[in-house]
Amino acid sequence: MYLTRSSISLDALLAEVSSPECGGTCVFLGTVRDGPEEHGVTAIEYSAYEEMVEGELGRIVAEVGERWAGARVALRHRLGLIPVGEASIAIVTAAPHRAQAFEACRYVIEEVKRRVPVWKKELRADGTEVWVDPSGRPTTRPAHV
Amino acid sequence: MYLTRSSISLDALLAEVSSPECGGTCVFLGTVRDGPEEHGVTAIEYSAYEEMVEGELGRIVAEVGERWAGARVALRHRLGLIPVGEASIAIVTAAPHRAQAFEACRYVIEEVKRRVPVWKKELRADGTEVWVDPSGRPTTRPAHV
Amino acid sequence: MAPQTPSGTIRVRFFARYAELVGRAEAAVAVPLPATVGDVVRRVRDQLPGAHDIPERPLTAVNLRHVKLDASVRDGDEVALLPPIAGG
Amino acid sequence: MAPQTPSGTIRVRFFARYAELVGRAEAAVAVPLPATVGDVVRRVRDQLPGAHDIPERPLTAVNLRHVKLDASVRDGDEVALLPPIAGG
Repeated sequence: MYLTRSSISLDALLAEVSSPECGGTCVFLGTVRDGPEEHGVTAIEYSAYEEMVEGELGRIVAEVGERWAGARVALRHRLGLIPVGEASIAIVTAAPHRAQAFEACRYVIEEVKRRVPVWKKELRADGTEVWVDPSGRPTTRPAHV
Repeated sequence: MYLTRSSISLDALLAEVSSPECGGTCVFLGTVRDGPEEHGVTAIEYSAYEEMVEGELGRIVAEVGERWAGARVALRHRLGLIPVGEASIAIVTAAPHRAQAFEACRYVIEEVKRRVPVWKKELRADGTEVWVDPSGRPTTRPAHV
Repeated sequence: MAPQTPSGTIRVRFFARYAELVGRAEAAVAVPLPATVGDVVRRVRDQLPGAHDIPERPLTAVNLRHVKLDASVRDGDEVALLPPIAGG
Repeated sequence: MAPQTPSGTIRVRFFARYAELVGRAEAAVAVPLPATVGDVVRRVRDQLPGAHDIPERPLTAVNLRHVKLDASVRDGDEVALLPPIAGG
């Protein structure tokens, strides 16, 4: 079960991958942002094709095991309403050496962004709601091909 | 103060870099390892040229700020006797976007390994103590040039 | 007499903005077989109110895996129309 | 009469394995000036018991910064002899 509707516990994920043979651990946390590129975002509503997310994340985790021998992975993706500053995703990779841990962690987040069917709608301080497209730009109108 | 002789609190470091403008956070944890390349390591004794460590880490942190605009860094290096499985170093970087966070985190650990005067002595289950050289191989004899 | 064309029923699922456009999360769509995912998308866009604003070539999945539009579908398959992915 | 050569006193610090070799953490070393870090290292290796097992060209720092052996030293400087770095 990679999906949750609660706050993500990083400590629990770290414990999942901990091993005396792993000297390097890398973490990626994606958090809801309200920066200059946003426009008064107060929270993001995350939704997903949940059954497919579980399958796709399982395949990504298996790929890490094939590409980086000895690497261990734990991750959670949060759904529902997530306030600014809280994590929507946490990925933890541990490996005998640091290069493997970094590469595996980066691989997981890049594949998540590419393949895992999750969507987000920005809730803004002015009351508007906007679907976010992968480049980070909002799409208020249908994107005709 | 980047050096500590106590367990490193990852939560405290995460809080140091947390910002609504940062959507990506990357963590590296280096932990004491007892893997197949080691020989029954029970702990590692870390020592340092402490005044120089503080200066060198401060310079590395400043370099991150110059190379990745908007990136934030927090880190601790632990000294003293550290048991297998516990962290000797924790680095947290946060940035508006994930690529910056990953690159900054990797930069810090690589520079630490290259420039920061810290040494470690492996304590083994058989009672022997061995200085570790940077390639990870023990040096029991002086390394004549 | 020509043999009757076999027909399949596809469960089509909509997510995020596409679900808002059609005002529903799923639909049962009948297609003559053999058929591709592209055929299913065309039926959906032609027949379902609001669905014409879904792109002609959306991301699609069959039975929980990403596929291209030329992938074939069988009776009982689940086809999902996926807006641009924005997770993580 | 030739002018007397000025002399400087350098605080030399030893760490980790090097400190074990010389059995101490620091020493005061007098060198004729001008002098380089390499001159200080040579004095240390020649004069201090156990120091000959320190490499001829160790990593060195002056006043808390990495330097090469041709860096100059001044009276009162702190020169550190650093075994191969193994932190992180």
